[in-house]
Amino acid sequence: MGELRLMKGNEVLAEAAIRCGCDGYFGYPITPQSEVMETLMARQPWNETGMTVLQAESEVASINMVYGAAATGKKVMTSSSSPGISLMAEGISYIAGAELPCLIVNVQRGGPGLGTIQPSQADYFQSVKGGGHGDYKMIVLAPASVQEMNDFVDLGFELAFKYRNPAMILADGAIGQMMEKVELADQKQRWTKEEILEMSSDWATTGKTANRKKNIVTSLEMDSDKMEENNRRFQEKYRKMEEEEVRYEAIQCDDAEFVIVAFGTSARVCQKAVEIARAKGLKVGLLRPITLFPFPKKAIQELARKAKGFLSVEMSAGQMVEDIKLSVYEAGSNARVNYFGRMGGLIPTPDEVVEALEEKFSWELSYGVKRSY
Amino acid sequence: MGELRLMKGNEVLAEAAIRCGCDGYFGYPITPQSEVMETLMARQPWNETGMTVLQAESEVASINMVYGAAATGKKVMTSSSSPGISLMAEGISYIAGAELPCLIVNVQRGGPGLGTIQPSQADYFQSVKGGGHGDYKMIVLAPASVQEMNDFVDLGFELAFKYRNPAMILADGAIGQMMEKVELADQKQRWTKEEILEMSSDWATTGKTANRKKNIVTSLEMDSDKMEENNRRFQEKYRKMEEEEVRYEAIQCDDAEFVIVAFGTSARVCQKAVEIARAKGLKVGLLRPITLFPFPKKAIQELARKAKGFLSVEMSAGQMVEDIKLSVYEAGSNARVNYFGRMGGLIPTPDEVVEALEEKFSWELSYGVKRSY
Amino acid sequence: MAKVQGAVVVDKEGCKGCSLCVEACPHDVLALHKEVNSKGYHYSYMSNPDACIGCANCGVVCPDTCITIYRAKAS
Amino acid sequence: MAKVQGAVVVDKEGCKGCSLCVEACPHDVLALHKEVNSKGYHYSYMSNPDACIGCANCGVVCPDTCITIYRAKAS
Amino acid sequence: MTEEMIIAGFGGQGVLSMGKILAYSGIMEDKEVTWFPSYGPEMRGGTANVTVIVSDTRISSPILQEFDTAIILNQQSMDKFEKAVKPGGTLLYDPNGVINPPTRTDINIFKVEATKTAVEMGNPKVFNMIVFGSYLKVRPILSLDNVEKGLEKSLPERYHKLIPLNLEAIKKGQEIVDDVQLV
Amino acid sequence: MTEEMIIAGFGGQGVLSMGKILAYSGIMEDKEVTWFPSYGPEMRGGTANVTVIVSDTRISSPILQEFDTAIILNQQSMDKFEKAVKPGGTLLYDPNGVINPPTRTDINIFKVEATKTAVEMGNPKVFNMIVFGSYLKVRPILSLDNVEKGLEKSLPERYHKLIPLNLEAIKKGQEIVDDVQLV
Amino acid sequence: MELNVVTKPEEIMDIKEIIKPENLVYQKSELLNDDIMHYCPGCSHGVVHKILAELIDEMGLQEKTVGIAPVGCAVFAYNYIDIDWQEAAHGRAPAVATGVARVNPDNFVFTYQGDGDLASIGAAEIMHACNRGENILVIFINNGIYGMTGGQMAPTTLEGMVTATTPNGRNVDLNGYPMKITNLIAQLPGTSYVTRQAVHTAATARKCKRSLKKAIQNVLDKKGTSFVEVVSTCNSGWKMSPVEANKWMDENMIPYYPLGDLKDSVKGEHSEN
Amino acid sequence: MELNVVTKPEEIMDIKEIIKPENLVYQKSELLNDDIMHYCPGCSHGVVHKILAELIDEMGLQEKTVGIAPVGCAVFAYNYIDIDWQEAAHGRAPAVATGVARVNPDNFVFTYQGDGDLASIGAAEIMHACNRGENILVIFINNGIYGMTGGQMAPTTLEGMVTATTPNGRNVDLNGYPMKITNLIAQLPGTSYVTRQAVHTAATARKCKRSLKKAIQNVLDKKGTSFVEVVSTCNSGWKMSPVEANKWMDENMIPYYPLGDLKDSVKGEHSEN
Ligand SMILES: Cc1ncc(C[n+]2csc(CCOP(=O)(O)OP(=O)(O)O)c2C)c(N)n1
Ligand SMILES: Cc1ncc(C[n+]2csc(CCOP(=O)(O)OP(=O)(O)O)c2C)c(N)n1
Ligand code: SF4
Ligand code: SF4
Ligand code: SF4
Ligand code: SF4
Ligand code: SF4
Ligand code: SF4
Ligand SMILES: [Mg+2]
Ligand SMILES: [Mg+2]
Repeated sequence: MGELRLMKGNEVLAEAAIRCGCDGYFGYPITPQSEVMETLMARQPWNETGMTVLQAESEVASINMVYGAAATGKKVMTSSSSPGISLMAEGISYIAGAELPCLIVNVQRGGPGLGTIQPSQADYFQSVKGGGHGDYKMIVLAPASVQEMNDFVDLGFELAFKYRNPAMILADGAIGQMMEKVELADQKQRWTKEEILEMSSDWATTGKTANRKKNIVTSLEMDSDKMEENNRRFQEKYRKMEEEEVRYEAIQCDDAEFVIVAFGTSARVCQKAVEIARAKGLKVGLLRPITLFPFPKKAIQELARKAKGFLSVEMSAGQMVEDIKLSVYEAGSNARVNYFGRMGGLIPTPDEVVEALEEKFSWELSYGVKRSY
Repeated sequence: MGELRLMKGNEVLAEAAIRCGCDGYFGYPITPQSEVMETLMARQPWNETGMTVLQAESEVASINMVYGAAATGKKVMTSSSSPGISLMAEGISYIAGAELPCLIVNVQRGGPGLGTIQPSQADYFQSVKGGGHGDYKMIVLAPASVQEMNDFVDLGFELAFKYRNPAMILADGAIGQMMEKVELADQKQRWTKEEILEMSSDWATTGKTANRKKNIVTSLEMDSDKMEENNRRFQEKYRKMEEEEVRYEAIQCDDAEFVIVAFGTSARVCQKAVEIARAKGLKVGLLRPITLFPFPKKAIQELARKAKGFLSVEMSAGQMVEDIKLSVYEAGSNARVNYFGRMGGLIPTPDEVVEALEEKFSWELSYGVKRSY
Repeated sequence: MAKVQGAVVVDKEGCKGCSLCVEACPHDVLALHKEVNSKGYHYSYMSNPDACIGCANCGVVCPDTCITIYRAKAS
Repeated sequence: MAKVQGAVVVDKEGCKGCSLCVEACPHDVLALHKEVNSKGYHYSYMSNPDACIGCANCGVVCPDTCITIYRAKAS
Repeated sequence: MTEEMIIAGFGGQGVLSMGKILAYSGIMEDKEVTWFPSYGPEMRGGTANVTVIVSDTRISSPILQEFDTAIILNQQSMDKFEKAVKPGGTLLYDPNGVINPPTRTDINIFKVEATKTAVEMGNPKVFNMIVFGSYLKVRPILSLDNVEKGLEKSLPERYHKLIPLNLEAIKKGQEIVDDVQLV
Repeated sequence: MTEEMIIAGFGGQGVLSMGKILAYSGIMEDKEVTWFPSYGPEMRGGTANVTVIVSDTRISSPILQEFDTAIILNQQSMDKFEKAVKPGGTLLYDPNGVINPPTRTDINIFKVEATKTAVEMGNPKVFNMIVFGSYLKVRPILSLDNVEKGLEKSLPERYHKLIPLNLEAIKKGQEIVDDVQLV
Repeated sequence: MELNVVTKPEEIMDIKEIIKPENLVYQKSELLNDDIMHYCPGCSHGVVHKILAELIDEMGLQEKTVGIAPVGCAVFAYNYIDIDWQEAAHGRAPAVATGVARVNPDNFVFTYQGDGDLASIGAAEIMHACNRGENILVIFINNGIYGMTGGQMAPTTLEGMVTATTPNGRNVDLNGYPMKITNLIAQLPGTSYVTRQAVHTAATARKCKRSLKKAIQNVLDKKGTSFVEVVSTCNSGWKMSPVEANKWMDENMIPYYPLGDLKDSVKGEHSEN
Repeated sequence: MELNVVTKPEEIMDIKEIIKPENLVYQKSELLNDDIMHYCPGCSHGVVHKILAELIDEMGLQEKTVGIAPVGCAVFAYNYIDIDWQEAAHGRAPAVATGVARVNPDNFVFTYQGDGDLASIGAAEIMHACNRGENILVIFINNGIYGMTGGQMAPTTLEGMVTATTPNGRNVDLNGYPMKITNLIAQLPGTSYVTRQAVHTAATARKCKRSLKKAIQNVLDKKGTSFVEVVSTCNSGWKMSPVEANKWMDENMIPYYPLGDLKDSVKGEHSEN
């Protein structure tokens, strides 16, 4: 068993980065995630593993530094919070278009605009539908505990490199600021130059040698036929992710008549809501998407066969609820999908969730059958 | 009848801005929309109407200039193309969060990344789901002709001021570069200082006078309860738009067994596809959303009662198709929704569209009945 | 030559006890009180009022604009 | 003193007829041909080859690196 | 009446402005028009083409794969667009710059020595108007009156003095166009 | 066993670190823990609070509205959290800074003169450890051994020399806590 | 407002006799409202706010003024001075101010920005607004740190200075050099008056007020961009008492960022170097 | 490659005798491939590409080099020089180069940027990369215009110069002043060598090559940022012939942007002004 620590989500991101052999971090301070860089700077990993840590002049610069460093085949990452992630939209689109692997962490706060520094999940659309221009997808991981903040750094890099695609950890201020017990991984070695060449010499800008053609990292293609081909290749990749990389947790779903769907901090709250609802005799389960893209469509479709309804609980005005509806629709099911959420930095309470469930599905609860729209 | 001209979509944006009494334009060159600013600079409206035109140092600066000028109650706009719009994500979120009216034009090109300068519609998600952080919506107008490029400038401002919300014209390189006959509106006067005070003195930063409290334009609210209230107010506004502002065009939909849904340039292509399909004896209609947000959900739901299927035709990997599916799902209909599209700067051809329709709905076409998933 | 004398009034509740006025006073008029205001700050007060010349230095440096200053000539 | 003589070879298809080499030549060796290459450009050529001293000025200023230069001493 | 056409050639040949004058003339004749150019990074020369549609009724797609008429002014464009003319349609070309002349037998092919004629007229710039004249001869969809109005509308005021010259070139083009009879 | 608690007071009172030591001690006792602070713009002083949960089983929501125990160290926090204690729960407070003492009769209320005692001990910094001691007395959910281990883990090496002092303060706190009997 | 009137009977004039309206020599500007500012005790922001409020009041500019608040500790400046305000995105205040000034050339528009805001994320916007010579006033609070977010390194952080992101002191090899952005700004022909001031003593604060007055007058006279840097303390970020912070600033910041006018000319003049 | 060998029998040496491998004095660098560059005839970009390719070749740096292409006409630079390349977002090349150089300090990293890219949208990134003293070479092609997008005004566009967005000439009151960004860069202590060169004549091109060589050597010696501005033409954007453009540049651009070294020192030196 690895080392046990009590750590903040933000701190553990830094620690996990060092331990998984990350080569570089580029970031810019913003509440509620500044501890990521602060922890790294205090840890001085450049002395230990050789990892680079740099405070960039802005989020725009950060993401472009990530682009540059990632294009050399190295493991690099950045982190920020909502407004800062918006500033990265162009850069993320470039990274996706140039098919570079990297890890981006969004410790969300409430928007729009400067909004609030309190936790939120209102960047779901931005993360899974594409905040930047063009057809691209990031792999989006939603941790619900400090342990997952730790684990998803390594996982994020693994998936990013497997698909040569940016991966995002979509956390929020609560998970970033919260401390929990976390089991740290052992220190991995950073990749050697040889290992990088072996993995990435067909695309990474490691310096052109006599035995290969020059590598060009670009997202530009003026020939529309070729650009369409690129896009089709990306779409193929995203479909493959949908087939192979879906991750979720199902809690008490086996006999569930109503399924709460929630991720991250909301999922923690909803776990308690399930306990309360069960205590009241309601057959309620929780489906917790871990990958937001690829979305656990099949799991929902499976549940939709029996469930009378779904309740999407979000710290937003209702975003993931659309993906649940799409899943249910594509399953040809008519199970109702409702939404309950809080905004502005507020976190729903378990009691509120149970109340919302009872209210929104009062019809089903009274008549004991499904109701379609 | 107003003056008739043969103009490019981009040129007419400039002309319409001047004629509708726009106070300021701030932008940065990018293909395929640079003619907007170039036309304005050649027209020198500052001599004529007093309108300001400024080439900003970047898109980030442009959108923040728009923020500043819009916050004084004036009619201001910017235009760009996909990568430039991505750079505006933070600014747009601020504008929505501060509830400022303004007009943003996106003459889309193919992405992701630098991509291509050829036309695309792959920024649909970015425009309607929110490219920036937080829960906000823009009013999104999709012109399908140069005439609509003209008309939607005035309409965009009207809606923006009605709701104190950013409005976007989501065009593409084809409409921007294309010339058509256009009937120009007559020159409107720019609003006078008095008119602005009358309309906006409860929020605009026109200079604090003795007879009112200071006005503060901000998107910041550290008190989460208040920030949630703000968000609820925004959501209320968006719901009102959904009720009152939906615009679309239905072509040969009355007896349609299959409805093609397409906007902008694709819709032009699909109009021809409908002609071809009808000539073949297929009962095909075209629903052309004019407002992408608010999406013409009800119109689709109405059609879903009779139609056997919908085909979303997009210059993207399939984005609007999700909104069609959501609409159909919420209607409790099981009509199938398919997608056909081209990417990378390519425009689908009418023949391709008809082919795709026949292929994707071959089951329905053979058996003559609806098929559910 | 008429003696110029000053006096200051500190907004006790507004004062954050930063001590900048105390430092700025050329005549050691001010000091922080040993008691705290409702915010928990040791507020500034004239511990040596006679010495005040009403130069306003204290007021000028106070970040929270807590000090009002008066000056009069002893007749 | 042995006479230094030069000669240049212009890549006719690569030449875009910009005339910069013509301008740069100190001895008026080069000119644009009245015919065009397959891209439609009037390409550069040695209209006065004897005068060439092989100084390479033309090569240095050519944006499209179309000029190869040789120099020899007359024995 | 709907005329769907493409005009294609090198960047400097006035392809886009010929299309524009054509479209403006259409407007003068109270028709619907669209003009859709190929566009790319600016200032590189290379090929340029424009799709022009003139119609009595609302125009659906401004982007086409098949054309009633193709006006072709260099070899690359010939390679690309000869096959895109509808059977029974019209192809007009200037042999200057076209090494391999068109070979289709199911369309009407016309040749116009516009480059040469323009040089003869002492003004290479009117090249495109000569071509335009030839086009109007073989596809008389617009009256010359309206073409003159179209010229007026599409040229900036300061170039209006050139209108007579342009009309002359159009007339010249009408005269010199050659019907090419393939087997 | 699940203990859901809130510790609330002024920024400088060591609220967050008391919670951290508590949580670390829980880990030493092989329990699950969460520690969730209020956070705001830094460096402004003002109130601070932290929700700590210690449990034998996996912890669901780290954010709570009701608590088994509330440790309250200033008036604002009293106003906010007295009502959030579950019936039958525990409220511990330092009367210093609390002008209106708690009034609920359905909970167990304890008073600790920690500010005063800390000054008496000659070290205002151990204030929070005195409170912690009192808490451990009235809610003995953790062994003192594991608290010592928790201290070791949560304090940086360079502060380990202060552990005996902290333990002394904890013991002091255990001694001085007062059961408040309301009506 | 509860007044803490300390009286002490003496043979000299009774204090009560001095505290009379006719003897008033210094008081809070009417443009400053009674909300207690959220700034830490001793923070320089408060002093600059006060001076600014006084000048807007004294110069009769309330109705003409639009202030642009930054993202930084001064984000809430809009709560304290009784004028119309806009809150700009981080670093973008100069672009926001440009927007205002261009469509409302008769307004007096100023930005109020910290060193992270102005010199780091907003470097392009400030350079270009000044280069265009936008007719605005820029107030630049250089406290060598990111106060708002908890004391991270700013571009102006001194070599060796400890911050949350330079826990062992700023290492110029890793983090680059403290940036004298005001020196660069002074060279842009769009600026007319560029000065560096401080407010840590009564004398510097008074001088700063005179400079700001001149800067405002220049904007009113449409001379181009006026730029006033105020070398400031952030005692919280620096982890010092306010008094120590002033002293440290005097001994460390001011030698590197020397006070005084860097430029006093008319728009359009190049200062070659 | 079709060679246009023009022969003319004379009493002097036969040209065929001169054109022999042993007499070769100037030829295309091996690092330049045979693709015809997409640049307009006479564009300065080609000359700079050529010099750069020659130096990378001559200095044996191909395996160490990572080039960062901009968004601008030089976006396709990666097609022509046979080294590894990355294509950066508009203006962000210095950040991209920073990313590369920080994780691969043994590489030789350079950016190649136009004036729109570097001085307008990318002003913050260039200032900060240079301020940090990133160990990179920056090649700055100042042609006073946005070539790629069709000839709009750049920050360096001269007063009165006609562009697509200043159809009546740049009016400094509306559009601000031509920005001498290299002068500002020279003052950042992170830069070691800052110079302004040209390539419009054989002499300037040769001198430019020497400067670039020194700049590269500085980077190899880890002296900090080297910055080489090349005052260039964009004959298409300027609407002149290439020869006219060279002349116009000589008469108009160079007087405003005089050639020569602006700084030749070691990283860390402040040039006070
Ligand atoms: C886009 C964006 N990035 C980062 C932040 C976080 N942030 C808020 S204030 C600030 C810096 C404040 O420092 P400074 O400008 O020096 O002002 P000070 O607080 O020191 O007065 C930062 C990085 C943000 N709000 N938005
Ligand atoms: C974010 C973004 N904004 C704008 C553009 C459009 N654009 C492409 S190149 C360019 C400017 C090119 O000018 P310069 O950097 O001077 O290079 P040159 O072409 O003159 O060599 C612009 C504005 C873009 N591609 N991306
Ligand atoms: S007015 Fe002058 S003398 Fe009086 S207390 Fe203030 S600083 Fe001291
Ligand atoms: S300067 Fe102001 S806030 Fe500070 S101690 Fe003096 S009166 Fe109080
Ligand atoms: S080598 Fe010198 S002399 Fe010969 S053609 Fe070239 S420039 Fe002229
Ligand atoms: S410089 Fe080069 S491209 Fe230009 S004319 Fe001479 S050979 Fe041709
Ligand atoms: S953190 Fe620093 S800058 Fe911010 S209010 Fe406190 S002292 Fe002032
Ligand atoms: S547009 Fe200008 S910079 Fe671009 S290739 Fe042509 S001449 Fe060169
Ligand atoms: Mg600061
Ligand atoms: Mg340029």
